[in-house]
Amino acid sequence: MDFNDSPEEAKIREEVRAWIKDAAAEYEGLPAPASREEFVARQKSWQKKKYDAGHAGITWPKKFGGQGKGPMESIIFSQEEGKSPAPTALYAIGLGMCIPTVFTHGNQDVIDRFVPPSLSGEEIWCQLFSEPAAGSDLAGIRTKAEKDGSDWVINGQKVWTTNAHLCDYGIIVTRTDPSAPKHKGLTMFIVDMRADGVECRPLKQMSGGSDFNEVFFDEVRVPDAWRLGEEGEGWKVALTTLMNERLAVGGKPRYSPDWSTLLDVAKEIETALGPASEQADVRDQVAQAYINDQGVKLTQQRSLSALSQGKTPGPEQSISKVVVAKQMQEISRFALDISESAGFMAADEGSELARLQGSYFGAAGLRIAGGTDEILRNIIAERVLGLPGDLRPPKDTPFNEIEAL
Amino acid sequence: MDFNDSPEEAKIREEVRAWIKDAAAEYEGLPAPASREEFVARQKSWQKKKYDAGHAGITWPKKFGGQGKGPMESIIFSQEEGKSPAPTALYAIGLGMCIPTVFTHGNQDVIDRFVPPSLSGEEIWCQLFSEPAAGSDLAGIRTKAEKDGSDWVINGQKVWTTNAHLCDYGIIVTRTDPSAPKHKGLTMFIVDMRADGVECRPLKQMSGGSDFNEVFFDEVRVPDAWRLGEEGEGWKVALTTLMNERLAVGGKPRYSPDWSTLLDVAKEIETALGPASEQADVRDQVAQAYINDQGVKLTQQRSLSALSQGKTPGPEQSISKVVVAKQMQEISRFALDISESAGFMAADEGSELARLQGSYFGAAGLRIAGGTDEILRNIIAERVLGLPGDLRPPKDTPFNEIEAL
Amino acid sequence: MNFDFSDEAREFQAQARRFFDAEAGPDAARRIMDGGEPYDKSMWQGVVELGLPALRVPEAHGGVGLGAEEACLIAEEIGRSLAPVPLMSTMLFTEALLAAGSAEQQARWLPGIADGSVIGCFGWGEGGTQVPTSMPDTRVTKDGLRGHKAPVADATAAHVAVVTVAGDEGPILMLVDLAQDAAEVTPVDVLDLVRPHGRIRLDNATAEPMGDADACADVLDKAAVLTAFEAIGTQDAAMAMAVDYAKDRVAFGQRIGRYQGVKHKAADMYIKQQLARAHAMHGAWAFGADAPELRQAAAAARVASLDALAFTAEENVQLHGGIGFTWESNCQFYYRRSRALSAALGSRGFWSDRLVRTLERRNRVAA
Amino acid sequence: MNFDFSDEAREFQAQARRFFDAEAGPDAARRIMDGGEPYDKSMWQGVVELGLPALRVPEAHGGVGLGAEEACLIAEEIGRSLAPVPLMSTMLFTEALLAAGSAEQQARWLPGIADGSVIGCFGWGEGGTQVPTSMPDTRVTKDGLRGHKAPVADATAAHVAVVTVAGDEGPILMLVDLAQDAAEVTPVDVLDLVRPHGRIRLDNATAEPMGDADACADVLDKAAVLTAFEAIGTQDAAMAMAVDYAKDRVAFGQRIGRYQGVKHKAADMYIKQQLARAHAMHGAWAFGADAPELRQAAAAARVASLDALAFTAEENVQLHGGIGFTWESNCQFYYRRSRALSAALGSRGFWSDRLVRTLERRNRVAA
Repeated sequence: MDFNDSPEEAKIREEVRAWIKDAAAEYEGLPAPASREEFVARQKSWQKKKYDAGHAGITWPKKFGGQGKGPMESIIFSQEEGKSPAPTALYAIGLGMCIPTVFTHGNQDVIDRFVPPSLSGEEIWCQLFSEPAAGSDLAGIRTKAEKDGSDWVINGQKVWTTNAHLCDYGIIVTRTDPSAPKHKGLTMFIVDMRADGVECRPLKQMSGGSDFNEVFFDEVRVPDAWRLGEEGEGWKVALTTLMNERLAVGGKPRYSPDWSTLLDVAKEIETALGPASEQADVRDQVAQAYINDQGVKLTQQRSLSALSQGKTPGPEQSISKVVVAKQMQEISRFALDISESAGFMAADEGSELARLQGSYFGAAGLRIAGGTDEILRNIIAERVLGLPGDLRPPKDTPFNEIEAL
Repeated sequence: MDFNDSPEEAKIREEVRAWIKDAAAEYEGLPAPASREEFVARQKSWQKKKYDAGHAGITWPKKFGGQGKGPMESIIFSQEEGKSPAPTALYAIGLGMCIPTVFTHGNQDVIDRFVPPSLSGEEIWCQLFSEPAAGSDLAGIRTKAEKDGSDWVINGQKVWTTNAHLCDYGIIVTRTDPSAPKHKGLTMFIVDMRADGVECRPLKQMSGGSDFNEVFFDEVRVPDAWRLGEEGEGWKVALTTLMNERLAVGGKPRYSPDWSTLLDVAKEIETALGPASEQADVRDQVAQAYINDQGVKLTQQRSLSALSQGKTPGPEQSISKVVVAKQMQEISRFALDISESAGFMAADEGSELARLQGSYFGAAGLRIAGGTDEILRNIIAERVLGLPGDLRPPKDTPFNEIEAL
Repeated sequence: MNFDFSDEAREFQAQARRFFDAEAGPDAARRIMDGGEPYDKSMWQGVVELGLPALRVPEAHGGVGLGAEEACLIAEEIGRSLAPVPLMSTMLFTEALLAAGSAEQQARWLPGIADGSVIGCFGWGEGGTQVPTSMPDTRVTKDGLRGHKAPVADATAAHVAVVTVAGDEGPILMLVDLAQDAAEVTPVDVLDLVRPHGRIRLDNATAEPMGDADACADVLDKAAVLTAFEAIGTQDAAMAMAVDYAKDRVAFGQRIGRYQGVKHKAADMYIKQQLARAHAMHGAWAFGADAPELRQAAAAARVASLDALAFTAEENVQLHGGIGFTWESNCQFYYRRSRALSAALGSRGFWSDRLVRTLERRNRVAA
Repeated sequence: MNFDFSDEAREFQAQARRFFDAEAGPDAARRIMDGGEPYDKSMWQGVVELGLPALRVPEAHGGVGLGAEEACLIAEEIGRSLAPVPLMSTMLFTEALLAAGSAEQQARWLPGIADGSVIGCFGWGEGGTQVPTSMPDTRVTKDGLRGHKAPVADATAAHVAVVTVAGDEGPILMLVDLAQDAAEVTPVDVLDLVRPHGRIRLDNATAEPMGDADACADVLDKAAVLTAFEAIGTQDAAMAMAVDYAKDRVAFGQRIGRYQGVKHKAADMYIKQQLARAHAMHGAWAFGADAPELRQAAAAARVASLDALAFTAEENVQLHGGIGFTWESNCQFYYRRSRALSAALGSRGFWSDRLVRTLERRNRVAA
């Protein structure tokens, strides 16, 4: 075993680090963007630099403008990029999920039209899958697309779309045949987010923040040429998109607290028996936090190691989110509890208590986003351990005849 | 609110206590029975005394030899009996579940034949419901009963029968029509446990003890006159039996440890930071144990209070076993853990560690017996909270056509 | 025996519940959350007309003179309805006054409580961490009472406060008329957006001694029992919301309530509630009967009820999925209130240790 | 990077697994449980022929000279198969000898370990509670070593023991040849019926000093890593048993594996195993690389692996229902072994505190 880079990896990291150091220097210590425009402009400038220097689409095939390199190159680049001040918030979904779907399932014209400007960062993409009635059961999609000449007309609503209001285009899953079985009647399209009839509304979270949008589609026209995959194949296409999502090694949000946060907070708390950090119940929580968070990190190392060795990672990766999200809720609640009054009063920006308060709300969302704890446990039990699926109504029932049992 | 007896209750308790004091005096400080015969004889002698003094079948209708009194009279008697040295182990199932089923569903001859000698303690009864393939899913019974003239011929196997080897008679649920739907093809009978073809084998538990039997039926003949309820009505009949079981206020086994056991054990354990009983993690477990055990006791008080007021107890009673069994496993494991070497070496009879070791095994059984944690949660969710049942195959499928999904 | 509330108490509760069902609930909560009002004044009028503040005030002082049982059941309804009125705070103030106040103090304040013209509040916390029985920084100087209390629920609405103050054998209680410049009350932001909290800055304020350390500990127990009932009411509302959604929401062609993953969560909510209820009722009995069991019952009721509430508030969001995480969903009210009640009277660790100490004392006495 | 076991190590593991699949498993365990033998002698022969005891012994002493990785993977297979042979004890003895033994001591004992003629054991506990790093009662007197060690796994089968003894800065290690009257070994009854334990009574026994307090602590960490792999192996076997049953058992017309109540339990078994595995692998790396992370990795691996095993052993019974609670069911082996491994090297509380102390030290250094 060896936690260090292989010689080749070390060499790659060296080059990448050197390039990022210069290229990202200008973002060092910048104040937060004053306007949405400034935010977007800053993001675009960084993506353009990467594009020009040949650091964009690292794992993509050359014919789509990618670098045709392996996953380790890409991972090393993101690791170094993550340590730098470079602004990297807007392209993960577009380049990570949308465009790979476009060049896998779109026709040549579509590829030529959309891939280059996306990779260079000129155009920003979002993913339009979830709906109020299609969350865990994603195939329950109701947004309609009806054929009208050589166009499709889209009506319906999507939710939990990240940055929809900043995006130029999106990929959208629609129901094109309600009389077909649930998974068969879906079709995916590219949609122009600036088109008439598209309305983005910020979706306010329980925490008060608004990181997502609701997007409403009212008679929105899309040319048939923008279809991704065959009519009725939308579910298969969506699965490839989601598979790309899964490849993105899911970890702990940066802001989330860890064992040392709890230890620091507890050190400041005097109990009848001395500082809280010396109490066995607190120490037990600290240990549990280390075991869960560090255990997930090490599990991710196992996957990276496999990639580094040119092997396919094992299923162990599937535990990450379900462990991290609940742990985040536990440690936040516990730390706020022992902080008593102070944990309940809105804490100062940037303080550890503020981080814990934010995480207590954030965790409630993280336990749901991208697969609830319950769905993820089902997936582990069924795909990894091979247990049979939940008993469900017959798969071949036409969507518009499915009745709730 | 008032935790004391009402004047009438106090009067009843006074009388009962006085009678028990004399009647049970002879059992004071007796050594454990030397033989099975002595054990049975002692049990019978006590039941006979109760019968002769009019303390048997307290809540039964007078016409069946009962006292026709209310539940409080019965509860007060058991409470006082429980505090006395009186031997009360053999009749709970027979008089609590079997005979009420007999006099509710049996014909007059059967009632005249079986009820009096059971109440007087001459004859001991067991209940023959569970089977290897019919546990949580009790209606999955496979033991066959086939009509042969005016008799029925029983073949099959029952498990988890308490004291079967000491019993004279039992009530047994059999499948008489395999082509009927699962719940429709069952019929209940009285069976003579001494009859040819009945074989009782002790069922050894993981703990090493043997509190139960397996009972095998090989061509055992039962007269049709011993049928309880109509042919095919066995499920309904069984439900009345089980309802009687539920009425028996289920609590914590006497031997099971509680918060004070943990506290006592922890006092003796020196850790780097002083006695374990002073450590916050231990104290937290002690508090949790008190909250669970005492919470269940108080919840039972609520039910008793309702009975005392002539009201029907609420559904809160349904939490008892699921809380008690898991708590028993938690506290035992925790106490054995902190006891380290000592907790792992077979402890001396009667010591607190021995009790904890016994409970760690006993709890594993208690979490299953009479409804698993999972079944009990289903019952609470469905019957108390009104949630819909698990999705299941159609109810009207003939039993012999049900295929495992 | 009769381990249940009297029919009269139940009827009183039913009245209050009918009122709150009509007047309070999430919509009323949202009005306070969005508007800047410290509380809902018209609802307060209704509450006064129902005689809720007067509930525990002796008839001699113009009150209804009811017992602890009624107070507990009203606390449960406040918890269930999230009613944005300073009733809970006024009730805690009233209990302190009844348990530890002098005849003069009672004569001075109880009539106003009874007719609704006086709103009281209760100040434990001091900004940072504050174990209720540990020594507060607030202390009596030759010039008056100095220190600050925060967060104090409903302080911005209150006319008078009972606060904990450093005493010789631990914290004691003092009475502070807030109609003085030396007692400045300013709002503080807290996680609960429906129950406004304030900071009371005491700058040589005039204050009257009220109860010694023992009285303070006794009042703490009674406050814990009332808060436990409030927590159970809130938990019950969150559980009902979760159960209703599980009966209705469809995923994969069936109502999600059919999945054991959902069903067993709901059962756990119920189990935790029943355990909390049993201890809270035990506390209500000990409270009303002045029984020595009060201390252990109060501690057990508090720990059990807050555990039930935290679990239910969190899993109610979880069970709703994405929609439960939105601002528009009512899930947030329970999620936030659970924080408020946990912080109110000291941490879980303090109370579970207090419970065990009481049990140890009981064991020693028994031995 | 390469955070995985080498293909050679995996192949070595696969060999051992094939052997144990064929020779060990529940039936072999039952033979020991029912018969009075301290271990399965013919299986031991096979183990020796496979070179398992020789695994870590340097070639100079007639061994195979493999690394920590291989030892960890063999420990996992011992855990999985419950193999009733004193291999784990001999491996722990060997690690102590390699880490803390003198050249003479190694020369004296390692060849016998390598050829299977010597069985070693490891004595921490002293009957009552015994935190591994707290001071043992066993001590050196002018006449020799006095005290007793119990329960010691495989002591009744062993020729030689490493025991902890009171030293100036904490427990130290000493080597005791059991072929002396002053070191009497008697069987002790324990909850695990497949791995016999004994009591070593030291009555002025001849003993050689072996390692100081630091060496003792280091050996404890290595033992914890090996035991973590053993626990993971046992947990994996229990999980496999549970999952197989859930795929097969039918209730209410469907396989119980379809119910989320069962499915989510199984998922939790897997999740807990993966967390334990990650830390155990981290420990294996630190062990082999003599990295400073060994202490924290060992503690995390121990706590996580024993939590995973206890949960899985308990829920494996639960998921089997009545049949799982019978003597005939194999569930009991995992339920009992989980107790053995938890008691072996000190309580959960000791190890989680040890983990946090190490993290605190790391923080101080970083700061």
